[in-house]
Amino acid sequence: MPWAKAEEFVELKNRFEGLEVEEKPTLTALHVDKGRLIELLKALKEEFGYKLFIDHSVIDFPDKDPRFQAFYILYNVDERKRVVVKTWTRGELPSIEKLWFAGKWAERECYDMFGIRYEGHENLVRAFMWETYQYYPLRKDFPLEGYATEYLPSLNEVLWGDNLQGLMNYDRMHTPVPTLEDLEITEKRRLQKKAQIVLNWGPLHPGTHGTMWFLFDLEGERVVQCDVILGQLHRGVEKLAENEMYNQFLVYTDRMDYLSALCSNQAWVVAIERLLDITDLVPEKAKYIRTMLSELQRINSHLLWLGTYALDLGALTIFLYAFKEREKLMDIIEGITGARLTISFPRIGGVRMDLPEGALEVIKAFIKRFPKELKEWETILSRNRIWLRRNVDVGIITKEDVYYYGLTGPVARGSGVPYDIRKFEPYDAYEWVEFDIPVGEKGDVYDRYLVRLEEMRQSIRIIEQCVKALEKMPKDAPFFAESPDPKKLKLPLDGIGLKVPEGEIYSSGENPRGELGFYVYSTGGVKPYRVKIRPGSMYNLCVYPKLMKDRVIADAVAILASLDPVVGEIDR
Amino acid sequence: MVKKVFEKPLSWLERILFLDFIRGLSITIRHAFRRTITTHYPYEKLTPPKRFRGFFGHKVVNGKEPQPAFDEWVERFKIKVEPGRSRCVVCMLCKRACPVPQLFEIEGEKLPDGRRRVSVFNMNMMLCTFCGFCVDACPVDCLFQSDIHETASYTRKDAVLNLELLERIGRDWQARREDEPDRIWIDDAQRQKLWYENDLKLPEVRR
Amino acid sequence: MDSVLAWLIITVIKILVILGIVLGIGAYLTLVERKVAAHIQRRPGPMVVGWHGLLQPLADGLKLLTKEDLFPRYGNRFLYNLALVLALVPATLVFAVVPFGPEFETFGIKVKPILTDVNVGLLLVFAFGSMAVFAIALAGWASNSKYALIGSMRKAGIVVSYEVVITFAVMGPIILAGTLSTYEIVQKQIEQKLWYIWLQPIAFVVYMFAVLAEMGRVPFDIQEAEAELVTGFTVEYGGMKFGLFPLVEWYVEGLSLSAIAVVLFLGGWSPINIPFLGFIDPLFFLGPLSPFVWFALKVTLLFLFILWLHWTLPRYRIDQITSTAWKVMLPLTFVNLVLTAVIAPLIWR
Amino acid sequence: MIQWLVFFLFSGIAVLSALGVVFLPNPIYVILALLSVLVSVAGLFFIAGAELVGAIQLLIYAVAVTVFYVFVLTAVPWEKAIKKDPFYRVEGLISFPLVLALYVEMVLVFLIGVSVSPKGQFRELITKFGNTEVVGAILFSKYFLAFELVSLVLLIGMIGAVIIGRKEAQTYEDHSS
Repeated sequence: MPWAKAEEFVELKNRFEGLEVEEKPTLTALHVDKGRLIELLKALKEEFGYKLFIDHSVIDFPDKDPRFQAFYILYNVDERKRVVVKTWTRGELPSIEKLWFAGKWAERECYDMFGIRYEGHENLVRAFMWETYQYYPLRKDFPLEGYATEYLPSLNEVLWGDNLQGLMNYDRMHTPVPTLEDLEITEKRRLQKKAQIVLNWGPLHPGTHGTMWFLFDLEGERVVQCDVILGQLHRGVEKLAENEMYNQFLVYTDRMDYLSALCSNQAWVVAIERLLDITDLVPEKAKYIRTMLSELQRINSHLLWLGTYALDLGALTIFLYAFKEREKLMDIIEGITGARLTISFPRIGGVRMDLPEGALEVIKAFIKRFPKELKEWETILSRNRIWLRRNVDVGIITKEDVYYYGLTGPVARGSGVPYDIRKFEPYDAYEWVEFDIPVGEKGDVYDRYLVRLEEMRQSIRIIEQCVKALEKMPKDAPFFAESPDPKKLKLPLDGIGLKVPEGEIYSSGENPRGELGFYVYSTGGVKPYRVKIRPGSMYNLCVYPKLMKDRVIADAVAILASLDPVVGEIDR
Repeated sequence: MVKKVFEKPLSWLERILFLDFIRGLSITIRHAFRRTITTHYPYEKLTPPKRFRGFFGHKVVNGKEPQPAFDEWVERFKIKVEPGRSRCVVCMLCKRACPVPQLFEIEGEKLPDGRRRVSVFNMNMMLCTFCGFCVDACPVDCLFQSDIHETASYTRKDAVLNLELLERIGRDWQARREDEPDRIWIDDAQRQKLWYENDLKLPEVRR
Repeated sequence: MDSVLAWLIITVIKILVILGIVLGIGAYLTLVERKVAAHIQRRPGPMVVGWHGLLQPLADGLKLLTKEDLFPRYGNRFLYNLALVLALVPATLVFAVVPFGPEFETFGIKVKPILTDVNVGLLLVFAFGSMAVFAIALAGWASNSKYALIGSMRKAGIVVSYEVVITFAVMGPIILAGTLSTYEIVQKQIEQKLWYIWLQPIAFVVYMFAVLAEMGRVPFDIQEAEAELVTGFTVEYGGMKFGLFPLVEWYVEGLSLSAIAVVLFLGGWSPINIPFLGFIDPLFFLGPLSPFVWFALKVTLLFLFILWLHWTLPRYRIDQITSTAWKVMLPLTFVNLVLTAVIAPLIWR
Repeated sequence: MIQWLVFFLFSGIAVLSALGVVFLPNPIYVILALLSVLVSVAGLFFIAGAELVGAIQLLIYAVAVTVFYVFVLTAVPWEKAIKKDPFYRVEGLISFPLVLALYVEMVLVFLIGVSVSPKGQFRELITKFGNTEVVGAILFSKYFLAFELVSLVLLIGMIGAVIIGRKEAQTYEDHSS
């Protein structure tokens, strides 16, 4: 886990007198007081090369005097080092919008969830809730089930007079629900109208593939300015995480980015294994199975992206071809894990069950034919002049934009930044398999399309090597870790009993849509104290308003599809 | 380690003679004359694999219990074992393992001869995430997930599995698929409709 | 007196035949399209209603007729319904000048299988073709919704710009044939033993692209680029009215424009042609019926080609479509005109 | 006999819709009335046997010109345009003599034209060749100079329209074509 070493910051320490560096195996943190925060961040960004913004949030300690501890996670792409900057605050923070635009959206979320005020923020509005919502839900003093203040009986009762007693006795009092006026105010606060017409694109629109509400300020066909209202799919996963046991939270990870459930499960499981420091206890077979399954899931998710992307640009048949292959993948995953979409197959310490008979033969048969199919679609699309006209030189993201907007995953690789967690911080079996990272150069929609196609081929290579390794292993090789002494470290297959010592960690996995990171702060016990989830597609989406300036609405679809956002992961 | 992605641009000859369209069209016409791969759902149905995580069921006492564990738990909780009825020992482990414990409603009843028996076992399937933690937690392999996936219902009451329904699913499952080998799927004609182009031959099952 | 009466009866019969063909086949073309699209995408298409979905058009029609007919609150009801009439009537009128076959002799009366052999047939085709722009503009405006207005502006822009392109593309064959009447154009091609596609490949390609744009087929599918605007100007229509617009645009206009293409470039009802040498007729055993069969065969093949394109290619952006019309297609037609002016005397000799 | 019947029908429609053009309050209905006038006039041409002029009338007037009027009306939000007073009394008085002069000039041109125009020399030509060739022949022989001058005027008109209609420079950052 390449965290920055303490000695690198010696020169910084004498420049900032209040700075102290805390180095742990799971995390390297710089503690600074609020006044000098912006200078430190600027120094880290310009002089020390920590250009890529990863995440920013706040931990709430209701009993301590400066109540909130804010943390900023930065990454140095060239020397592959990560650092966390921490500071204490009562509720006021300087905005880092000038340093990183991604900070603007992260700060909106902190304001929405914790009520932290940011001076210098251009338009501080709530990220997910509606403007007229009075509470700050993620604070510790906000109850898990919320304040049930509104009388909202279920329709079955009102219209048909069912008596819903017994197990299904839903209480009639309900937490506040947004009315049309609330949404009206949210829309007005979000975008000041400058041009002719404000076109509402969303929240329910076939083109957005998810409940994102885009506001386009149109001048004729040209978009003058654009902004996004999120939160239609906000289920408060981070609040739930604080009330679920470590193993049981696995179920919520595959509901976030519902198209790559296995990759998100793997990321969560690896994060907790690193926190418990039992990565070498996990048997090799379990690591190979988890890697192979998450690569299958990556192809699965890229196929859905390709299908809907071609569908939006008019090539309806590619949608059906991509879903034909996706159906095969779903069959394989269903045969191995038992579920098609919400797969909670990995466990902290291994996987739930061994591979069934015939699994490796089926995967080999699939791998043999898939590159041929990919080649066929490329002949239909890649060098088609209409496809080129719609995609080349559209929505160009430069290298600086990648750092400024905190972009990760295929979106960053499309612009030439080779940022891939599987190579930079290999987890599970990624260090034993060799594969390439596809990188584009211009950073337009066409490069991201080529990068994702190449990524599918690389996944095929990884799966091949995993299948070869798994075939050599004996049939009864263990697939779940035996803890050295069960009294001290109980590793159950089901959901109960896992005790995690004090500590905090930030670990991330490479999802098909970007880096899915988990910042886990645990104060011992069975439940985490605070889990901040770093959503890959939310920060990829925050570059969308900049890409859409001065473009035609018809491009809105192509650029959005190239960023490939999934609303479950954005709204959490 | 880093692979540049590149596609050569269209030459002017290709632009004049529309070669890119012709290549694309030739692929679609080839697909047009191949066999269709879809299963006609209400009339043809796919049989899910044995490991499918569908609706729950209670396995019935039929002598095939996991022996050392079953007797131990029966003794510890002094459960009255009746062949043909659910194996449940009312140990509440499934309720503790579940991320959403409110969906379980389990009560045991004291029989006159001092032993106990499960009387109420309701599962509200509208709250369930089908994650299977409870199946792993069950010490006597009583709770399991069958392959029933057509679970739509008109009222919320139908979404609740009571003990009698669970046992019925369990009996049907034990009769139908208990001794099937743990294969990835059953290689029937419906599967071949999709997989015929991969010329897939699953190895014969070693009984 | 009786010749006028006989003429009147024959015309009424012709009208009934043509309307029957057009609207009947128009409905069944929806089934053909869904079957072709399905098999390209490796799925069987409608199989439930009737054997292999044969009754599907009736089912669709019934469903659309029974759908509730909504009307936007501040829209203009008279124009809302007038747009429909303005869309359907000109599209079917185009068939008045389409020659289905050669002259034939029945019950002692010589009958030309063309409704009106006006010697400005082709001009009428384009006049009726561009009447559709009225329907689009009024439909968009009358339904009083932002999406409909933007959709109708876009679609009308495309149809107007491709109207110009299609008129110039057709100039080539007119010069070669020397007349505007569709019946004589086919006669000329048979006399000169030459389909005009051999001499006018550029004109044919430009004409086909213009037909795609006029019908709103991919790659000029901007009308129901559902990704951006829901379904263009038909967004506020419901029930049969919503069903009628695609029926008119895709199928009736599709048939008529491909019929005109067959007349102009593929020699109407003449069998397969080897340039300058003559015709081979594999369907000779049908005797007098073979020209009609040939005409129908060519129109269906052309229509299937349009379907094939529709289900393979992606779609252009709106400004790219109009700029290709003015900057690429129009100059191409001028070049083609110059070429035809050079080689035309060779044909007239 | 049928020709007379159809003639009265078409001219009746023409007159009626012409009145509609003047008196209808809603501008969209005015345009549609104008459209029906032009179409019925094309019908009159067809009855008179002048198919080419009838087809061109349909193609140019009924379709090309009126479409752009409809475009303007659907795009510009005229309902919101402020209406001062309904009748422009002052302008009405001033323009009356001008209209009168215009009317007199039309009558004069009509009378002179009829007296000078050829009386049926081309009738047998039309039956033999069909009036497209005849119109073409006259146009490119007797009135060839007028034809060229008119095309020049049209060209200048088009260039003027392009210059006025051109929007300010594109502001796409990549200037894709």
